[in-house]
Amino acid sequence: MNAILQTRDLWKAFGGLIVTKDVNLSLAPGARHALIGPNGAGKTTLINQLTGVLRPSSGSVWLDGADITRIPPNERVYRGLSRTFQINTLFPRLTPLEAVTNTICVRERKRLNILKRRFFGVSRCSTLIDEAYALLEQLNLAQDCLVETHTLAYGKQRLLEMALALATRPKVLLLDEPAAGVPEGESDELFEVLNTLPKEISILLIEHDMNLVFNFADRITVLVNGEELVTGTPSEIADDPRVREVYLGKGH
Amino acid sequence: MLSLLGVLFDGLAYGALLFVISVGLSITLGLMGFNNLAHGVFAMAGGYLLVTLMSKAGIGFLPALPIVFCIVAVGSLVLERTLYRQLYKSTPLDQVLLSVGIIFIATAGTTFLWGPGQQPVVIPEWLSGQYSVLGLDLSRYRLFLMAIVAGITLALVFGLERTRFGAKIRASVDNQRTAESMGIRVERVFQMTFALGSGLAGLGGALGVDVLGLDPNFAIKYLVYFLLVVVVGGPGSVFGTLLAALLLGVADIAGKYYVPQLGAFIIYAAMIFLLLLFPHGLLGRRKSK
Amino acid sequence: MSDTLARDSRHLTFLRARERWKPAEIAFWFALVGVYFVFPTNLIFVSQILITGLFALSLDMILGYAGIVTLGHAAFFGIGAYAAGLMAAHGWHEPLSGLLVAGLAAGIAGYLSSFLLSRGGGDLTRLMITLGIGLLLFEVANSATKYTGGVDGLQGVEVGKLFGVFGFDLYGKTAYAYVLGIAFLLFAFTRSMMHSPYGLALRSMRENQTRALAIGIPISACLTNIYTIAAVIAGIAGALLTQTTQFVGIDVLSFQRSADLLIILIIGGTATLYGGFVGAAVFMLAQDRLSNLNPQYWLFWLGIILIVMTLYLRGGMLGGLSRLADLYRHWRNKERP
Amino acid sequence: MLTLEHVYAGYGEAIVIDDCSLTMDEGESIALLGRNGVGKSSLLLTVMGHTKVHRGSIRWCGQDLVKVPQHARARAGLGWVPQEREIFKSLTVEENLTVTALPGKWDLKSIYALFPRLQERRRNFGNQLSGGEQQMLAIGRALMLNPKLLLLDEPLEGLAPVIADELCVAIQRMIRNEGQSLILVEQHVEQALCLTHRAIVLERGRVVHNAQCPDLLGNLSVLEKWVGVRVAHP
Amino acid sequence: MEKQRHNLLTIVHDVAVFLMVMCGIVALATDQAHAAGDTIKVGIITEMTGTFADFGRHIVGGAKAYMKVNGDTVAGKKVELIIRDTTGPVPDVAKRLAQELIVKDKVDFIAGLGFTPNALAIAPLVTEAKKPTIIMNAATSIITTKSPYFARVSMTLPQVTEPMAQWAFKKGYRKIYTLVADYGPGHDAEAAFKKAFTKMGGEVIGESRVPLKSPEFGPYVQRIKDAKPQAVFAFVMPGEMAVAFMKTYNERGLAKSGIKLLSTGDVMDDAVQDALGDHALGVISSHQYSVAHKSQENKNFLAAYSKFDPQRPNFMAVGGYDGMAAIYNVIKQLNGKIDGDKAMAVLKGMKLNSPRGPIQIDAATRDVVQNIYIREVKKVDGHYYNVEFETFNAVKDPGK
Repeated sequence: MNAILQTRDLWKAFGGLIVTKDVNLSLAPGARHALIGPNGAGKTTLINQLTGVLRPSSGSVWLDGADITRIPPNERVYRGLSRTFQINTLFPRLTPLEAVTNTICVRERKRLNILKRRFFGVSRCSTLIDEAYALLEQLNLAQDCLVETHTLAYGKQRLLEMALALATRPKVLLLDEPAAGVPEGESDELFEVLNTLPKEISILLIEHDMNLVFNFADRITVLVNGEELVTGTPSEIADDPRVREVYLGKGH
Repeated sequence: MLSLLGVLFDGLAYGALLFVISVGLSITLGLMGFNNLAHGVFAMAGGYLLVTLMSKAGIGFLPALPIVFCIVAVGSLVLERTLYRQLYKSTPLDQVLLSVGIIFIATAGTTFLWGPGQQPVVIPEWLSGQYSVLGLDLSRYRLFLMAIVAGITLALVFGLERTRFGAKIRASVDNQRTAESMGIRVERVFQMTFALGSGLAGLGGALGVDVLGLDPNFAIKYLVYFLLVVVVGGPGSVFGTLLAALLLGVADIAGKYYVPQLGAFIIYAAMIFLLLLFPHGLLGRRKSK
Repeated sequence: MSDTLARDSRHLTFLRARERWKPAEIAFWFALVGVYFVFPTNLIFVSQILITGLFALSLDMILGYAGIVTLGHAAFFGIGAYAAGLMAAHGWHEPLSGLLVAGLAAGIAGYLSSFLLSRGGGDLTRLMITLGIGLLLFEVANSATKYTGGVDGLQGVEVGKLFGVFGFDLYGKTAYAYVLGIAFLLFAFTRSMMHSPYGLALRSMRENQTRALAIGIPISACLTNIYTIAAVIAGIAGALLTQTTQFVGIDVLSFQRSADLLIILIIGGTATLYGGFVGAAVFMLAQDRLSNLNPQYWLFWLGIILIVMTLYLRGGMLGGLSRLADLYRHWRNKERP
Repeated sequence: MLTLEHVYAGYGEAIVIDDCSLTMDEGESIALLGRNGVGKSSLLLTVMGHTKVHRGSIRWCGQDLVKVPQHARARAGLGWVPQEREIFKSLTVEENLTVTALPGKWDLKSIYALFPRLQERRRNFGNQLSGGEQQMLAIGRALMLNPKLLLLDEPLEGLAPVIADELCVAIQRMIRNEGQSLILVEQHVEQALCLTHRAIVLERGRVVHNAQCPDLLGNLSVLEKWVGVRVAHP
Repeated sequence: MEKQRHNLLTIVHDVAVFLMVMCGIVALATDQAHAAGDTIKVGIITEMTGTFADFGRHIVGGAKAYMKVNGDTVAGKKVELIIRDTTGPVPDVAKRLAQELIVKDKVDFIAGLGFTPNALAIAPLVTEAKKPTIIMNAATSIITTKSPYFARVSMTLPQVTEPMAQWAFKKGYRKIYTLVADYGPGHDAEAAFKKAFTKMGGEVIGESRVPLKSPEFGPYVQRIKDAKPQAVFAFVMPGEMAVAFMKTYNERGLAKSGIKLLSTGDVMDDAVQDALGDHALGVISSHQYSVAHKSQENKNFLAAYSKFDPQRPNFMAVGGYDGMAAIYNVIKQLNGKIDGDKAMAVLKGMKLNSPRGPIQIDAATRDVVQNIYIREVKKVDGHYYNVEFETFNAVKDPGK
């Protein structure tokens, strides 16, 4: 198996409540994988176990051939697993440039010497800043990169979510409803960006917007009540009677 | 054996005292989530009211207690409307700063009105001295305190668990948004809760005067004790506060009796230890959204 | 926007401008040098303000930059004060090495106690744990009369000449220069650290812990780290007080000192670097002036100030002023559409 | 009775209700359909005043609802059954029902008649109930307000089929026998359509389809487009 | 545009910081020394706010009472008090205040000093500036050894403690338990009592130290009760600690089980007698001053003091009163020309007729020599008083 991200028999229970039941997810390198399912299916819990915020009751998580089940969240980021949040989780009083530069500096911390890391101004790390700026430019944020984040339009903030995740140079990117709350007019920019993400990055997308899911994903997993109902190509999923039942109610 | 029982009694009585002066804070802090460090101000107000009622108005000790409770509760509503309400949604730091400001003003005001000295309080004859039961000497005032604590605990538990108003408080605390949508005026409920907590603080202050003394620095001097009991017990839980108060009381008294050299350390050490074991308090409720 | 070069360097210029010493900052420190010549009779007072300001700066590092509320910060101040005092009382009179040892002692204490804080629980739990540690330490110093002098204070603190040349005099001239020098060095150290990538990471951590973790910042390690550094600076501030007063009172460890410090910092404004100094100056000047006018009731006025501040001037003096600046900016923009 | 005109609403800056308009009359029952995350629950939250209304108007029985404080909406005749049920966990079943009750035809007796299970468990605390019981309790609690309009947010979700059926019967009784006006948000399309008079389909925060239920039941392919998994284009 | 905005913001911010600094400088400048005229300035360093505000109130009240009785002009010079607040035992503040009084206000005397650490901290300063300094309250023996410019008119702890031990032994007590507050003065009292009592052949059968911040005396008093001594010698802080101790002592019926309570006058503070109420009846204490002392001087003092303060004065007020008396004496003798060394020469051996009785400043140690009275708490005309019934004449500080 050369999966880049994999879960093996992942199981999570809070007391008697089972929220993740034997999930075996597998992402091939460069995958565009979508995770869908009704409310309360356990998608967020699954993400939290992948990123390490929650520890699974049993089972394991593998990244690029290594078991990362017991590795703390920040170390997982260092190894190339990054995520965005469904609800904007940003640094309101930092400018986008500072936020992204910060992320890059954290990524490069082992390569910076102590003086640069601790005592010299951020501006001394000009190559890193240039990289941050380039990334912001790529995400159409260059114009707004010097104002505090909380003043940005909502759609721009969604893009910054993405920028922060990309700045860690992830091997695997978890996108948690990237289009949530973006009004009609502002969403095109976002979809455009999603389509131009480099192929080396494998992506796991959680999304309710079926347009987006079916346009973007090459594989889809349907999660119901913490259990993997089915995994397949978009057309397989669309035709699967069980999926229709979940989404349309019984009797179909 | 007898001394052990004696120490236990003393510890419980001390715990009762800690409970009486802290339970009001447990309510405002735990149920409303307001970091009201000025709790001691209401307690102090209770103490001074008691002293004034008894010496100037000639009202007896027992009848003065409910009057103190009512006046402090009503008085606190004024502060709630003018100052506290504006900071309900603020950061804890702002709340702390506001309440510290109130403490300072109250301290200076009390010095101005009553002078910096200790205030005398004369508790009735029948409450001073000790009963001797089977060779065990039990202080009458401590017994009285314990009875009051039992009364307050029962009243609070009954009030919170059995009345419609209590149900409204619990509903508001459980889920403010839903409570609001079901027609509960959460703001009004919290106002009443605040008055209740402050009234209890006043009552606790009045009851504590005899043991703790009373001077303008009361509010700041015992602040640590209020916080200690409430935080260890888990804010918002009446039983938690009671448990913490009794536990700390017994630990402190037993420590001072058996290892007097460590007298001052025990209560703080016990607090740190308990907080490391139970970061949310003994019976703490985590705030729901 | 045809000039690509200009546009590209704009972001770098922006960051550099943030890090550069502003004219007012330079004026601030030069003004303090000026005090030496203009107000020779007030030097002790100003040096005590500076010491308190430095102490507040160290609190700012953990409260303003790392977001930990503490009511036991005087513990480190006191450890530093006693470390320097004990050395000086037992025959080692050289001041600079005293500072070093004090900083080291406080740093070790800070490092060890930081682990008690990384446990769960909210602000209130942390507040009580720090408070508890502070109170315990006070009781230790109070009981160990033999070593600390208890409430009577540590006697026999003799501080030698600075660089073997400048003795500490009645007018506090040497003391002032010494305190100003050390305060400036530590301030510059802190300032550069707060503008470094590390400082940026700290700021981001305070803004949003969840995201900070998600971009790979090792949060608990960072907290331990900054807590230790803050303890070192607090310890050095304590040692400065010892050396300039040539006496250690047990009040260096008191709850009052921690609580006043918190008020000072909030009055000045958190996470501003200068907030501590401004707050210390405002608080101590107000205390001095108001209590001279009306010693018994100056607390009343302080209380009024605090309440007005929380209701109308959030973010402290500096915060309020920068909001005024915002208003002004807004008004200017309206004037010239 | 309830009119929404060009409402834009959301949480803070995020917009989830995007130019939404709808009208409903007294005695009517509406099924609110649409995929996950299209703003169905948010629409109910908007009616209850829990979102920020950026633009547009909401009128309720002739009065401007946006200005009515949240706690007064219950008294004005709105009963809400939240998606997460949000039972007051430190109240008993009976307290949950009575704590906010308003006088009217629904009282403890009639609620217990509607949900006999609740009577059996009336001394239990909110957090000791099963999902189905919680759902019944949430509905009962809202009914005790004797609302003119009941807002039900996914009442059948996550319930065992037997319980779901029981609830369906209860909802049906409310509509048919009591003439209760209600808005029902539901993922189980067919069941919802069987229960209510009219259906509204939401997509990205706006109304995209509005029809009588029997019509829709006869023409499910229309629904497939908006509610199903398959997307219109390849 | 952005840049412009940012610049503007920083400029306004900078201006603000600058203004703040200017304000500070102005505030500093406003209190430059007032023009010195034909006045003698006395700087009083004491506690005016905080937990110990009572100290300052009494000391300043006493000093003012003396000026009320004797007029504010002496040897043609007007005497002016400059009062500075230390807020409590905070030596760095005390030292700063002393320095400012010396260099800025150019005072002729320093006085007050409620706490030992405050007094110790200013010792090097007054030595360097040669300022005669009158200790009006602080009571640790060593204070006067720390500067040749210190003279004390209050008392020392061993001075009042030793007579208590002697009296107790004389009355036939042999087994005594000591209970002291766990801080410096408490430790001193414990040592002084123990030393004096065991030297005579008595026995201290138990010792307890009570933390300062303890509202609960139960366990300590219980230990005493269990140890069954003939008497207990107690030294705690006046104020709520004393009140709490007395109450517990009575509540637990120690008096009834025949355990006599002995104490020093600090605990039986006149000012808190009424707060103690019946609890203190019958307590024996040793001290230099009681409000009930019968003399004309005391009557004058009480009458003058009541003009400033409706509450009763205590020994601290007498300290303030006598301190001013000493200062007036010096001014008179030096005819208004104050010089540190000359002033000290006058102070050494000075005799004063105090409200507490005759006192003298020891020529060798500059410490006070005075009568120590043994008193019992009695109720007279509805108020509680320490009624003196035995006198130890001209007691010196045994600590030196």
